[in-house]
Amino acid sequence: MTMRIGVVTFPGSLDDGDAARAARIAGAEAVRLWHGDPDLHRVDAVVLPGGFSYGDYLRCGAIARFAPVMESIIDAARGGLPVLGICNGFQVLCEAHLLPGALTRNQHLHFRNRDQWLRVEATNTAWTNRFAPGQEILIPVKNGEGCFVADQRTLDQLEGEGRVIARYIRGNPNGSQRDIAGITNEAGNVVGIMPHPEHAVEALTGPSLDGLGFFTSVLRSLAGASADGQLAGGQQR
Amino acid sequence: MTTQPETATSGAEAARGVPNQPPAAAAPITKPSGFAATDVLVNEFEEGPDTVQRAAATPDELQPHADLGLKDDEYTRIREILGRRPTASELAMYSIMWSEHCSYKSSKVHLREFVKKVPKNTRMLAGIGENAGVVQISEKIAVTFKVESHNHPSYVEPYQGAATGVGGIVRDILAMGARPVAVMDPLRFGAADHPDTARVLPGVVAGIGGYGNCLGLPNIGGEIVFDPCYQGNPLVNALSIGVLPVERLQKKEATGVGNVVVLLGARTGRDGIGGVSVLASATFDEEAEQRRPSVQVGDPFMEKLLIESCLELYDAGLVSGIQDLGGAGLTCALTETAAAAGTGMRVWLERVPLREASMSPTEILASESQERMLLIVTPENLDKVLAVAEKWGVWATAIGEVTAASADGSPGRLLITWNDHVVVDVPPGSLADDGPVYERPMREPSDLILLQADRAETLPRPANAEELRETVLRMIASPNLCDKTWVTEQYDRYVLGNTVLAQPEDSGVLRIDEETGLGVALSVDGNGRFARLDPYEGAKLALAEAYRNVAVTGAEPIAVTDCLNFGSPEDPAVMWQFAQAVNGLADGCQQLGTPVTGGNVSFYNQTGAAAIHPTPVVGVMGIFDDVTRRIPMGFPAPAKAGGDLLYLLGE
Amino acid sequence: MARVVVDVMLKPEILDPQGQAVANALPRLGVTDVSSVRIGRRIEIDFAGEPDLDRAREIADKLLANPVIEDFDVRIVEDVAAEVA
Amino acid sequence: MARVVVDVMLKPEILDPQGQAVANALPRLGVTDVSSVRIGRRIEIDFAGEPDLDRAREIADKLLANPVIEDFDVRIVEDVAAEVA
Ligand SMILES: Nc1ncnc2c1ncn2[C@@H]1O[C@H](COP(=O)(O)OP(=O)(O)O)[C@@H](O)[C@H]1O
Repeated sequence: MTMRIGVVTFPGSLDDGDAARAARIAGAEAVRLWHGDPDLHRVDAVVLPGGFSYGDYLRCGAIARFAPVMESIIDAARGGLPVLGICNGFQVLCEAHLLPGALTRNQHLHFRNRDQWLRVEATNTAWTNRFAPGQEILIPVKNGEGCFVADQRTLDQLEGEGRVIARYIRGNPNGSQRDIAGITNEAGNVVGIMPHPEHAVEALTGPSLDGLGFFTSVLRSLAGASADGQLAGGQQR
Repeated sequence: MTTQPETATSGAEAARGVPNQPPAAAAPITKPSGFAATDVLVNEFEEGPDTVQRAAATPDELQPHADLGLKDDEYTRIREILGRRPTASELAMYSIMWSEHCSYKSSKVHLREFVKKVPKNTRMLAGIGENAGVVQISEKIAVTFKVESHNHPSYVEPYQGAATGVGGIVRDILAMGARPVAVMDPLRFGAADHPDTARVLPGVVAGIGGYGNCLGLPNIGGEIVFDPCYQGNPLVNALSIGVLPVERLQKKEATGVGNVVVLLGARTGRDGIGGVSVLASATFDEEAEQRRPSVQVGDPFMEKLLIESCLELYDAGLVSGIQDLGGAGLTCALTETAAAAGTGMRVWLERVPLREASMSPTEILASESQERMLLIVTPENLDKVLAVAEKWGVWATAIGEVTAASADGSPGRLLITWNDHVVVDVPPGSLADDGPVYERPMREPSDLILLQADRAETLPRPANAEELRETVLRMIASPNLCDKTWVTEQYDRYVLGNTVLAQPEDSGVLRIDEETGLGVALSVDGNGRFARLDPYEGAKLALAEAYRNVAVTGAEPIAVTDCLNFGSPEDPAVMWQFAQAVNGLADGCQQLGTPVTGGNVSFYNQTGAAAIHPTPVVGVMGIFDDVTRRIPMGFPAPAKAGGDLLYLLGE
Repeated sequence: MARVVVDVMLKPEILDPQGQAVANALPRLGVTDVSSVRIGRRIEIDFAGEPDLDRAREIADKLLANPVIEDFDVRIVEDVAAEVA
Repeated sequence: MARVVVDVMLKPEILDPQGQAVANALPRLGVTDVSSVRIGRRIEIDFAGEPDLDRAREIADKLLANPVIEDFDVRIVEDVAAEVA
């Protein structure tokens, strides 16, 4: 059966269409979820896309975190539903305390869009299992507030538990601590990443096809989960 | 203090009353803070607003028409049209609509060249005179694109000026029924090392990025040119392109007697009141600096919601007519929609949702608050329209209705009341279409002969390898030729996932249709120094450059938009440059077979008596049947490049 | 320790999209009695020696505020601990 | 009129690049005696009825500040005119 990947649209979401396209290219069915609707429509995984939810006013992701759909996503994520937050979605996950730390203003104070090299460091998550450990990938980064910060203890813990999923290499585009580009929760089902895998899924429009790995990873982990007779998180609701 | 509603609900609620009910009690008038061109009008009458009745009774009252930029004879004409003196609100409306910016009074006679010389072309669905030109690119799909200036506001407040420039052009595209899909930004600044450039450039770039990125529109190209002539008058032009199914093309006509006039989007505040007349028609002398009009602040988030609501309304077939609110606010939208249809309109101004309750009717009519659209909808559809607005959390308010043309068949009248006071009663066409038209005197600039005599051949040439090396290094280091990454990195070029080529390419290329591979290429170019030497050839060269940039990607160039940035039209030398440039562009377009589909004229780009170089900026659009066949400008990667041959084409 | 605090707020007639977005979000937190929210900047300047109000005012005017759209207020906060917990 | 003011500042251990940028620009204005500049947010909340400090504190905690990186302070400003000219 085709896996259903939900893509949330908040007011001000911008890369929702791109995330849905990436899910389709990876072989999933993309299901659009609306911020005001708490029903997750039986999706097997959720992507919180990039953009400027609620204008990114106050703090990025701060207002989106209170959307009705987020209540359901927070519950489901705690139950194991794979959730990927990209850029603004990463910010929402931090604001919702599904991931530790915070994303703050880029150290150089500018919005920056460039093709960025990353090293994938954790391949045991729902969203990165298709990569090889240490694999170097090229995907676009574009943000104004992508500088990951957390206190030393949290950073050490993330490192110690192997929860830094990707690091910037050949240049840190925003000043993120320890070059962190993405992290995961303890269970490995919730992943936040600042650069945009959904913009690297087609030869015509992206700098590479490296982004596709995130979407094919979740399909594999879902397939594995059902083969093991486990419930995929989304089906618990 | 006004109360903030949770969503559009309260706005919609308030509007649900059909526009015939008695208005609410009058709000007290208090003195607005800060300077506005309308101050002088608002505070004149303690007992209430200036009404038509009052105007008829006090024909000799002195009116500040000159302060509002109206010439004596223009004021006399207004009195003739109305058969009385205008009310304060009417006077403000005429001053706005008859300004150079809105009426094209100095350029109109020249712009006719574009229409006269328009090549035979079956692709154009809407052309000059519409919010933006529309070109059909396949059986089902059309695109609309246009470039516009926001020069003066961007000098006063670079971030907000540039941001609202993007917002304004995007609403033009939206008003045609299109989903905006990309932006471009041709820019001109003063000397790169001048301290004021350090204020203006970063602000402008951040503003364009801030607004465009937040709207989710990829930036696919532009220009950055430095020249001291732009020091006190930078040029901030913004281009947007949108895509629509052919049958979704929208009209601005306020047709259908009894149809409801709905204001959609942000609430109205004291933004840039008088901005049109003061900002667009005056130069930056000291006085203007002192009278610094309040600046418009953009809210791209609101614009994003406005875009989504409008597209949903179009797709549901709920809109009979639509017009964006640009620099001239409600005044322009009300008069243009009514004038285009020949109908009349009845508007209850107190229904307009306000940010500050103390705004006078004149201020409401003149406000340049951003992120607003005017819709004409049938009464049956009103509730559905309000529901869509509520879904997206934008205000929607029925503020008026379309009324019949006069019994004798002549166009209807625009009648506006404010708490039962009749503040406006005018023929809308007199504002929108019948503004003054000037044939300004023209004279070739007296220094042109000398300038042209100073030829490049007289410059010393590098005589040896060492000198050549130095010349090359100097050129690479020059701000006009150096890498532009500092700017382009601040713009999102990936969003929407259809950007095929963007920086550092000479054209932006977009995929338009994922299924068929249909695509477009776009380039904007201009060269003020060429145009200063020869405005006719300079305009042609700008066209040729943009045309070439599009053609070399493999696209077929099919349509043109332009932004004509010039000094004061009251200067005969500037007027001569303008006429020459228009002629050059019109001739060039005729020769190439690409029509000018729309554009914008920006006059009064000068500091004191010194005009900028005449700067026609030309945008060319081309199409691809199969966008995967686009040709990037770089050589292929070394692995694949072995044995490729290089050719030099042309003379 | 003493420091200078500069408060920068948008002029009242200028649109404040941030404040508006926050105000619109409050009902979802169950807060319905707020009539307006405006968001500005608070800038804390610590001087190496004595806090210098005139200096701070100049800095505010030239660097911290955009006088075209913002108003500012400069004051000395004697007891920092008391104002910000 | 009375209103509630919420000041939100980055925690001292969190780097403030914006404040840093201002501090770095000061010598160009001839100001050399500033030891630190920090930039935060000032949020003014007007209530429909009586200003409600507890309510404001709750809003600040849930929405206005991010406790991971920010501290906040909530207070009632009785005389608005006196604080911001
Ligand atoms: N203001 C701008 N906005 C967006 N893109 C720009 C801007 N200025 C320059 N660019 C882009 O940067 C690239 C390099 O610009 P430029 O050096 O002016 O190129 P060229 O001189 O070859 O036209 C081009 O792709 C151009 O479209």
